Amino acid sequence: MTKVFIFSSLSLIFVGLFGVLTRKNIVKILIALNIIETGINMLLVAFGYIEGGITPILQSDLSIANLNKMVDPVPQALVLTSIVIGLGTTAFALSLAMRYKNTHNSVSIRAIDEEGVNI
Amino acid sequence: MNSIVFLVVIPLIAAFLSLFLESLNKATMYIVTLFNLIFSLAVLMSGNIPFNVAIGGYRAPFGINFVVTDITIYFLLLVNIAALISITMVKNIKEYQFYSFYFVLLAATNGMVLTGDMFNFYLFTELSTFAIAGLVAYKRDRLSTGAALKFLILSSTASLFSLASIGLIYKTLGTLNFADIAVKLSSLNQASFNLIVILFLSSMLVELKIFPFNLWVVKSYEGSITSVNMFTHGMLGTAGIYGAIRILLIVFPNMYKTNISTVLIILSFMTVLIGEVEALKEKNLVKVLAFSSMAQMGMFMFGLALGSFESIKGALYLVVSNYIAKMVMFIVTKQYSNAVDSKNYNDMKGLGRKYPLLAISFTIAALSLMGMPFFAGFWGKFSIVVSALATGKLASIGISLILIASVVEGVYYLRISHTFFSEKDVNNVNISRVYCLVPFVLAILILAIGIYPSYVEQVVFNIIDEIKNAPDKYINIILSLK
Amino acid sequence: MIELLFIPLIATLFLAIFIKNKKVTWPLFLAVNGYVLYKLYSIYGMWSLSNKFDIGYEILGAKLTLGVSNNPIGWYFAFFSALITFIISIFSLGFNQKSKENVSVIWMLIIFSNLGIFFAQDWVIFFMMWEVMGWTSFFAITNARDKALDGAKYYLALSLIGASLMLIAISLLGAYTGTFAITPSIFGLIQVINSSNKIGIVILLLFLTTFLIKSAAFPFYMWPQKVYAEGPEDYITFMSSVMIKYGIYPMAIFIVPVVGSIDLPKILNTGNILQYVIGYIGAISAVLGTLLAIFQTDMKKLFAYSSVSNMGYILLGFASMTIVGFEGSLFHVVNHMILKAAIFLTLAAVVFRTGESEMHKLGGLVYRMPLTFMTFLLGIIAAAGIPPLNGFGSKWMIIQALMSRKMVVFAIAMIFASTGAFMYLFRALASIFLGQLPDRYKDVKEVPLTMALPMLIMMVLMLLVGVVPGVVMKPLTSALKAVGYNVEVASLTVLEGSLKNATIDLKIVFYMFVAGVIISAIMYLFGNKSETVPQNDNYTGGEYPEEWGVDADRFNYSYAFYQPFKEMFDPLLEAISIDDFFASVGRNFEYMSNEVQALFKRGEGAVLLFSIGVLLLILGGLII
Amino acid sequence: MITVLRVFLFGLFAIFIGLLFMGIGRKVIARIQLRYGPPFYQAFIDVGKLFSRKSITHNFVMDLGMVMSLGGLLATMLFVPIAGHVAIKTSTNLIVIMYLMAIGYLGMAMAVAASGNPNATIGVSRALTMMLGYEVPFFTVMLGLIIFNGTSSLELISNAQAGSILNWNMIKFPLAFIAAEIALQAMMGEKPFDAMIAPAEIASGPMVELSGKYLGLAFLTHAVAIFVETAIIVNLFMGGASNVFTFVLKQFEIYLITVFIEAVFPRFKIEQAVKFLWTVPMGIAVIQLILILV
Repeated sequence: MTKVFIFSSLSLIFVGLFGVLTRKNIVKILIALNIIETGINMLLVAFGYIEGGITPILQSDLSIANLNKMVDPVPQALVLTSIVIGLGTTAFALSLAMRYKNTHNSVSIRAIDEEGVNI
Repeated sequence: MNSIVFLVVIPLIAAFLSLFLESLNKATMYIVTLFNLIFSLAVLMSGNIPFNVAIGGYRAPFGINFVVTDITIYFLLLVNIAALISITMVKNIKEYQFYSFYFVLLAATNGMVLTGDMFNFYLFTELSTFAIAGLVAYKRDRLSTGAALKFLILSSTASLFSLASIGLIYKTLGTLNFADIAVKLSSLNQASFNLIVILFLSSMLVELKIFPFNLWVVKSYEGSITSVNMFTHGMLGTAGIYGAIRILLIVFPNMYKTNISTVLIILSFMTVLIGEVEALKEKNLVKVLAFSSMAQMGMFMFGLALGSFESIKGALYLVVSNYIAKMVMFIVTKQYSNAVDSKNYNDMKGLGRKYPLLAISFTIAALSLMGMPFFAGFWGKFSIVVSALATGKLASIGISLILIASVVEGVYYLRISHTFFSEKDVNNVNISRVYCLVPFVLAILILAIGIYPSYVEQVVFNIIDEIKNAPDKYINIILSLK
Repeated sequence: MIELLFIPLIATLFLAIFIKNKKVTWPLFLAVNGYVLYKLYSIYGMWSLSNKFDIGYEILGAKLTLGVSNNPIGWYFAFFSALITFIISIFSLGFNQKSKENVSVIWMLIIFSNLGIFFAQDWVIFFMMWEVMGWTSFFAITNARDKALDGAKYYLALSLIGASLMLIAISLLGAYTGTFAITPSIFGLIQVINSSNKIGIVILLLFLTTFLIKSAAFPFYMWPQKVYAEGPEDYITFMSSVMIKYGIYPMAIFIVPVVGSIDLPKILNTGNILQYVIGYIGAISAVLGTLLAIFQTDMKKLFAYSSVSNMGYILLGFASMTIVGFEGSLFHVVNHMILKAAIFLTLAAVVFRTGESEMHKLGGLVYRMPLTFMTFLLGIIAAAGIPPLNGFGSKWMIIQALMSRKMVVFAIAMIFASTGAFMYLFRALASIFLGQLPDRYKDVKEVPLTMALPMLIMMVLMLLVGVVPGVVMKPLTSALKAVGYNVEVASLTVLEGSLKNATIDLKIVFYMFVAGVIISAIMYLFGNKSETVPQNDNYTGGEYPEEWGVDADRFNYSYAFYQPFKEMFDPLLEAISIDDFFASVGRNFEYMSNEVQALFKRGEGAVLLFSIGVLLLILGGLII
Repeated sequence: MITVLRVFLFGLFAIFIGLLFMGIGRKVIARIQLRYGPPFYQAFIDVGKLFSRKSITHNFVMDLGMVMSLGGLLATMLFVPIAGHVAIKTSTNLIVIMYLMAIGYLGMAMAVAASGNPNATIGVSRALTMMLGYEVPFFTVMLGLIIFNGTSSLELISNAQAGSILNWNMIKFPLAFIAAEIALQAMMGEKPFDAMIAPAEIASGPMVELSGKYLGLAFLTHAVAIFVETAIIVNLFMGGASNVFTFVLKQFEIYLITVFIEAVFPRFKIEQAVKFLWTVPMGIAVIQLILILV
């Protein structure tokens, strides 16, 4: 089960990387970035996952008895943080992309832009 | 010393407040920056160094902690001084976004220097790049928007890599604390260690402007206003250097036993070569500075990658020299380019005659970057050359190439200086004399370090000492905390 | 001792403050030079003077202390440099009346570095001073004028390359011999080389290259002509006479002792390989410098190449590795200082009055500037190495040394160069001062007193050193003796050669010359009297061309002076143009610059390149 | 006082012998060309005539240069041992002699260049080019002899050949002698190496603007030059002489060879001359030098 997680997350990362490298549309690039991020988040969760594990909450005697079967909670905390960060980045990047569209009349990252503006 | 957290918290609060303060923003900016500076100075003076602050009371390997050691406090000071000098360049800015981003940047860079936790470090890095992207985009024109967007895409890709690396560290070592990682690292097998270091480095090198991770540099320097350039250089750059020193030398010292250091040597001298060669033909002064700062970082990285204490010492001298010199150059560039309304240095003819202090400061800074004797940069260059030649063939070839590149650097910098002094009528130009004073004082500082490096030597010695005796001076402080 | 360095530094500050005020700067400049000269004079013989500074910097595991100390050979160089500089600074007083720029600040800084080089006790301070000289020269040459930028850039690039090589050499030297101090490092390096360590030779060659760059020897012979052509004339005088010797000084104190006492394979039992390397560099510089000087049309370029050729002589003297050759070379250093200063002062005077430095556009200036002409005449006689003026004694000693070591190729090269020297020297004389005066220079006047005085001093110096070489040879030989060479202190007028019965008394040579001139003058007075007539009278037989409706044309033979000779050498000179090589290097750098910049201009490849970088890292880390 | 007198007498002697040679040379050439020719003392008559004429000058450099020219050559002459006699006791150093000789040429060149006539300047430029042409092979020859004898004193080299005729360097080093002879031809400016005079081309080159006593001084300079150059060759290759008479006779033999060559050869262009001098005599001299060295 963990392996499935790891492989699917890795494939997500590579799909995303492919998108970032090959797409020219800025929005598509940002989507691809988000795909990578999802992949990595999944990877982190997978790292903390234990086959047949239980929730890491000390609520009952059973959970105290099976401490070593508990899923590691730290990666999940990390993932939560990184999702927030990703959200922020994406939002900011999208707002920049809008301005990019206004200034360049294009959403292609190859829009011939900055040169020639300098005096 | 739990109050050390204020260094991060107060700017963050200010970032919030700045949405409402409107015209008071500028004052707040000065107050907060001065607070950070004075606070860090007070920490330096207090004599309590080193100490460790566990956030929320969680003991070191388990919770997030802030560590203050010699290295930390020096870099903290560098970051905050850079902040103070940079904000003197801020004029006529009304938009709250700028201030908000600035406070975030201040908090993030302070946090980067203070933190003792890998994931926290990643967070602060992400936050600082975020802030820089926002600041770069501040001008809202084609140039800055494109630059900011590209920088953002690049840096978030890079930080995803480092996130993956952090995941791997956690998976293999079960900890994210710097000190704990350093202790447990020996149990790691070679392949996973390599993978971790490579993934982490690839995000690190983006900030350190090492080729081929540095394609954002020129655009963002060109697209942003001077104070932002100085933020990028003085705050983000310095914090990045701190990260490199802390993580490469103390957390991952095993790296020097692998081939990664060889790769780093190659990349860093390529960075120097490419940076200098490109700057040769460039007419836009800001871009020249961008290329040159890439090259300087390459030189720093070269010293770091060599791994001997001699070369690290040289690298630290270079950091000091580059830190001051670039600051001087940005200020001079700003004053001059505002005066003639052009960034092409050929249009700045004759300004050096009317405002000699600025031009002389620029020249001194340039000479220091070239590694000329009697200027701060020389000691760094000297140390690096000596240790590179003792290291081996690759390093010797590398240092030869770097020296050739520094010839190119000399030629273009002195050509620019010459242009400042050449004759042209510039009567209609006006620069406030007050602004001439800051770079001149900094330039005198460069000279002072160059002629009598004893004080810097003391600081550098402390830093090296901490690196040498990392278990005593860093790791045990954190882990033995009750 | 330390005040010798300190005063120029303080003076630099003051000069910088008063830079706008010529009435203050140049007298101050003169005064400081006078002080330096006096101070140097007063410390003669006190070889134990030294100062050390601890700057609190550690290198190679030891504290670095910088030291300056009085040393005999350094004193010899420094004193005569200071003497010539002092005379030039008198000239500058008058010369800079009109000029807009003020070079005195940077110049003073160069004098400071100059003294530092000569009195450096260890390689680190030597290197520091050396680097200061490099970039200050750049500013001095451009002197804030754009037209001099190309030459200055060329010079700067070369000296930075040289300095980089030296930095590498010093680091290696420090690592292998364990010391940065100059004198111990000589013995250290000899040991390193003798224990068959290739690295020792590398160190030596790196040092040698650096010094060759500064002394404009063979592969680096291009910079003088580029620099001298455009730089401020009075500073160029300093540069061509004094500064070009800075490369010679470390060769004399470091390269020569090392090369002289290492075990290397010998060639024909006359000298080891390195000796021959130095010799061939010297010979090629001498010959090539001469040939190129013959073909120049700009007088400053002509004498720039002449300097190259003279540096060649000095190297040849070193290559002989005999005490006579060594003395001859060091003597020639001073001789060349004096005569080059004299010549360049006159050139500066010509430029000052006419604003022209192309020789074929000048002519006949002897009618207007007789004093300048006389100085120039004595200067070129000295430069040609003709007794009884200075130049001769040193050249004679070098040739003697080469002949005694049976280095025939070098001796022939030397004779070729010094005979060829007549060609370019006479060409300059004929084109600038002789021939017919162009109309536009009808109103040219003789130079003012402040400029005439140094010329007079130069004339006296040339004659004095020519007839009484002891004034230079005595300090030189006692300096060499103090350093430990096995020499006798020279007498006032007699020069000792190294062959059998080879002593010449220059006093007698002078008397003979005077006797010859007296006999000849008697003959001259014996003849019927002569009448001075204008130029055209001789052509027109006393008629006035205007009456015949024609104008009097003035013909001067001063362009393409040695055309047939030049045609002989054209193929050779085209084949070995080092200039083209360096230019192509420069072009390639700029081309590369453009190419790589394109990479950064596009920018959308950032992420792509980033990923490539990661891949490289991974591959590098895992595979290499 | 005696020294001054000696110097003066040596000078006059050299001038006398040189003029005599010139006169005889003209006669010999005339006879070779089947003319009667002037009397052998014609040169004296010419000089006398020239000195008695009024002359013109353009500026003081001309006067100065002409005096310097004769003075320089006379000074050189005082260094050359004549049958073991030197005007003042000194080491008769070959290098000194060679460099001193140059001052005479420089003076002459300066004087004629000051005359402002382009022909004269062309002549001088050719003469200097030629000088570079012949000095190199001539020095190479000298270098061989100096290395062989271990001294650069002309007197010692000359003394080393004393004794039988077989000791003469002319016999021992025939190649060197041939090279020196060719170089001497150029040194004297005789055909085929007289491109600097070339009367038909540049109107006698350097002499074009000289008149009266200036031309007379030029004549005297040439006479002394002939004396000095032949004397050097005699000292180098024919072992000097025991008395002055034999010495002059030997000098005359050398001069005659020069005159014979002069009489029958046409003129080289200047670049041809230099190329010739740098190939043929230089080649011979180098071969000789290698033979001496090995």
